[in-house]
Amino acid sequence: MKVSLIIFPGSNCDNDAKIALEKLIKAKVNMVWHKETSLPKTDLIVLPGGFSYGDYLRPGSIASKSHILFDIIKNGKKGTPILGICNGFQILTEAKLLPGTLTRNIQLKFICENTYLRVVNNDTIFSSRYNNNEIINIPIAHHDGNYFAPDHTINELEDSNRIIFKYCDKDGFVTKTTNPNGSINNIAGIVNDSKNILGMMPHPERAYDPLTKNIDGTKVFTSLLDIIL
Amino acid sequence: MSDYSEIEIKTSDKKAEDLGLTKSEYQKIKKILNREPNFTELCIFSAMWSEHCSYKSSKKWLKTMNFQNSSVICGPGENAGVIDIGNGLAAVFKMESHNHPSYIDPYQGAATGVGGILRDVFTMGARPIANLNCIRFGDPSHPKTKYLIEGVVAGIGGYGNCVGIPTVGGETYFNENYNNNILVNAMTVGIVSANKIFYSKASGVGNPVIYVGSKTGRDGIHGASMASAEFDQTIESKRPTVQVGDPFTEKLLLEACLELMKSDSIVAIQDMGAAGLTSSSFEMASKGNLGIEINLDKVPQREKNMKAFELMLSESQERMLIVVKKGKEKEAEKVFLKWELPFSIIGRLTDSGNMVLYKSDKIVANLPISPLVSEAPEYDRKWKRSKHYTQNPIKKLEKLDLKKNLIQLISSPNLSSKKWVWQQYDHMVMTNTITGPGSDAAVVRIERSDSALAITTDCNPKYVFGNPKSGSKQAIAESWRNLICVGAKPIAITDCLNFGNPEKPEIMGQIVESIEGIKEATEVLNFPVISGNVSLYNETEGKSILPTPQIGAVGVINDISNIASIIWNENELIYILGKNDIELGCSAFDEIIEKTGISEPPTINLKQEKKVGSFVLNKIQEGLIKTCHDISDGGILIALAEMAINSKIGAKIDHPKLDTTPLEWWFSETQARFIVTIPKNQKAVLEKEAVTQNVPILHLGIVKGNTLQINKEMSISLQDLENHNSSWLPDYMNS
Amino acid sequence: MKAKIFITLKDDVLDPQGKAISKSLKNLGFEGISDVRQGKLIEIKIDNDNKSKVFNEIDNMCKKLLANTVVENYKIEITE
Amino acid sequence: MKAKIFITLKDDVLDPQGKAISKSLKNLGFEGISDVRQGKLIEIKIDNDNKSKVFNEIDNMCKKLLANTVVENYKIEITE
Ligand SMILES: Nc1ncnc2c1ncn2[C@@H]1O[C@H](COP(=O)(O)OP(=O)(O)O)[C@@H](O)[C@H]1O
Ligand SMILES: [Mg+2]
Repeated sequence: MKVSLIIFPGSNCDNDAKIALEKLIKAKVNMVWHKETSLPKTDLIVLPGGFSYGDYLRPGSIASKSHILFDIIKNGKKGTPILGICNGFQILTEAKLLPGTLTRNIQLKFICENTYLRVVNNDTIFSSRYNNNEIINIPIAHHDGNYFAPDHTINELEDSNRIIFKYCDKDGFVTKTTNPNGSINNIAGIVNDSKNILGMMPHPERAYDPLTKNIDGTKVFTSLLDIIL
Repeated sequence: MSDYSEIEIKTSDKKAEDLGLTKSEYQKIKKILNREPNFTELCIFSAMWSEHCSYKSSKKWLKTMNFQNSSVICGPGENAGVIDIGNGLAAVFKMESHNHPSYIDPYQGAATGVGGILRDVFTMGARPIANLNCIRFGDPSHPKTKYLIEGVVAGIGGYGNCVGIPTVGGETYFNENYNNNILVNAMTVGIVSANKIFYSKASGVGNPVIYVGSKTGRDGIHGASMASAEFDQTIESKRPTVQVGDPFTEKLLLEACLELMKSDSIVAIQDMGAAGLTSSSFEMASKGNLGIEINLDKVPQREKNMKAFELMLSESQERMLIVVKKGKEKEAEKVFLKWELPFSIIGRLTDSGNMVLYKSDKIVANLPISPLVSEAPEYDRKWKRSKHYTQNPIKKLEKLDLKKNLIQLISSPNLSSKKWVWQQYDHMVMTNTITGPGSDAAVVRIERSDSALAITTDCNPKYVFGNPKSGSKQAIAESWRNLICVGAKPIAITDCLNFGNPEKPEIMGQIVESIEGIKEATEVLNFPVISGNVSLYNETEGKSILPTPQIGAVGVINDISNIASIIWNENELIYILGKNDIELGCSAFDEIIEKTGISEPPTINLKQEKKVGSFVLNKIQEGLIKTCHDISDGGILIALAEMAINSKIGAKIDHPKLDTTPLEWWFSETQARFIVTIPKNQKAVLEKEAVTQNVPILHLGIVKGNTLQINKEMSISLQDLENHNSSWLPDYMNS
Repeated sequence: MKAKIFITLKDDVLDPQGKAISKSLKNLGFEGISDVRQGKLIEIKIDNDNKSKVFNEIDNMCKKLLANTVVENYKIEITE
Repeated sequence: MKAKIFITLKDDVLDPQGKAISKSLKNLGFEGISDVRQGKLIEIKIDNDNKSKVFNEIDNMCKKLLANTVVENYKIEITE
């Protein structure tokens, strides 16, 4: 699989994503600098985590105006799978490829911890190898992961099954107390309406190696193997 | 004032004094120059000869430390120390203080502290892989404490998280002696190919000197002299000297430097830290026995009408000075343009032996480099050995309530969980953190390999106050022990010596004795100091901090399949390795419960440390021991509680011999001890080997259930233990 | 000319920063505070003397970058 | 009454955010921008009708909490 991994000034999970992609799905990873104007031939686009442009103004806002975004938007609309992790998710909302926005965590603090997630919909190319309602454990590390969208957008996301991951407790209950950052409806990851673009705040690329005692993010990547069978 | 009047401004004893130079230092300057310095020159002297840059009070003693073992590639004197870690790789590390700035502006002070130490490490060609931080605050009830914690923690996280370096460990400590003088010590560890290390020694007359990074503003001017002066009420007026950090630019600078280092362009490189352009250019030229010529008009400037002394002393952050080979300017330019960093060729190396500064085509300073460095003041300050307390303060207590005391200790500010702090740090980015904050030492894998580094920071300032020499030995021994706890071979340390005003003989005495202790411990344990920092004048209105020689230590794990952790497993047998004694001087038990006050800290027997530690390390490396924790603050009972909480499994402690021990035994802080657990079927092996090697071993009980139970004395549920341990800090911060 | 841009959160958007400030103010003993909101103030100097042109230019900047209209309102003030 | 507080960085203090915004605006093709600074706008409703008292109260809040006077200036505007 050919992957374009986009690097913005301030990206810092790009190398982690590269290693995960290489190890888990034997991807051939092209590191694409934000100033490029077109992507190489690509089966998957990944926008990695980090602090593009220092998160200045609003996280993802400045990166979403990069040259390379034109081609990413074009590809995304054509159906090329795009995975945005953490800052990548923020960039996707700022670029309007995904609805809503990610605002400051309700506690106003950066938070780094393992969180339980419930796989709400496994009928996407990113989640097909999970079971529906499977409870998984993937770390978050962000200052602005508090998902917000107007009511009608939230309703639409719920009704069309476009919420993929929700924060929950270890038994799978989605409650206020298991919400690490204030996200509406405990939203941790969503897809666009044609379901080829996933944005998620948790970091699956940090959760595949038994040494770090967490492997639950693996299937976000391995699910993608099924798309080019 | 016209642009050059600064060369005309007459200098005087008074001006020199305003800049922190003594009369005799000013005389010396005039002698070196054979004339009066102009104002710019005087400023340069004042920065170079400040305590912070010249180590004038501590140099005499620092020289006596132990800097060598077979792993050391580069000891003190460079931006950071370097050790060989095998497989062609080297680890680069150092610790640095940012105490005064963090008190004035906790967020920016702490943030720029992290930025500074990161640059010290990547300037040597290493990619930073881990940050640690030791933060010490005043009494929690002091009105400023909460505000300072909030800002310092956010600042450390804000900077490190943004640059993308995991913060994997540290210490958080409270004591009223830090009320008006908090400590923020930051440590960075990086990795580099052993044959691709970059140094600051300039060479090659005619080679261009390049400035790269943020533009220069009036930030932190006189920061170096401020860091060397005691606090007083005028602190308000010193405020504008605070520097603002830009972690985003730091990240670009990091990537740009590492990218340029892959080519063959760089001759020497040095970050602009304390005293900015002054000390970086002086150090590079001085190490190369060369002169340097700088055109100050070429320095990228953020503000208008900056004067020569301002450009030379500014401590604007995120800046580097690089000497490249002549003809390689284009290569550098390409990289800096890619990363959109301001840069400029600001000068070149000469053979004059002088530093010559130009501004608007005029010479604004002309100083001989070598005498300025070699004749820098060095003081043999008066010192007084500190008073020693000879006995342990054990009063025979009437009744000791083990459970109540355990709860008091485990929920006390210093022993409670610091999760509230480290949760705000990204400790996982880079995906190599095998063990993060919350254990004895952090374990960070070396990317795409089976080896790892173990890193820890330690210092118990109460011990050091009670006995500077043995307390300092203890700090090193504890860091050594903590590395062993995870299965790492201890290699070397960095230190950050935080003390009060060295002009007072009793403070100077603390410094001298502390260094004596460091020297002895590093020699016996073969655990040399490879880098460090001295922060003096940590006093406010005459009141000094506790002497705090902070130790940061690094060890190597060759095979990550044989590491140990604090996590134990159901049905394993629990042992103490090491000799048990009752020593309660300076203990947490004494501070919180018995309250007899400062006395002699636990004795430290380095030979014993070495014997027990080596045994434990051996058994971890052989794969026999997988669970290990050292006994430190709070003693055995606290260590057991920490293991139970982290493992989410309780223990039944039921050795009959313990029925007759006094209850204080459980809180003794006797050194050189480890708690380990092993599967039942390994019982005979461990016990036999300990006996043959003459390592004291005591069976305590078994890992089991969901309570921590001590004989018939007490029983407490894990849930209660965990609540008592985890709630103090968040409750305090939210109150 | 100089432009000031005031960016505020829309009324129906939760403002945790404002809430935190309000709580701290109350803890400090300030009374009668009923509603605290935190927004941004961006100041831009722009080399152009035509006020209405500048206004349009700034309005454009807001739409393209400075404000996120999903959650934010903005107001522009041109001076000098 | 309602108070608006404008908090800006002191002139000689580095403003990394302003710097990044300015660059991005230039990349987007906006011209003639010479200086971008980002500050904060805080709006507070306060239950008190005495304008000068409110002003003093707010000034106090700024000194004690809202502004970091090490690096920031503030300006108060009382309305209604
Ligand atoms: N400021 C901090 N930053 C990161 N980790 C911290 C900090 N303070 C404490 N910790 C972590 O909390 C744990 C307990 O610290 P401490 O009691 O000092 O450990 P020890 O007694 O083993 O030296 C350690 O793992 C340490 O790394
Ligand atoms: Mg320990």
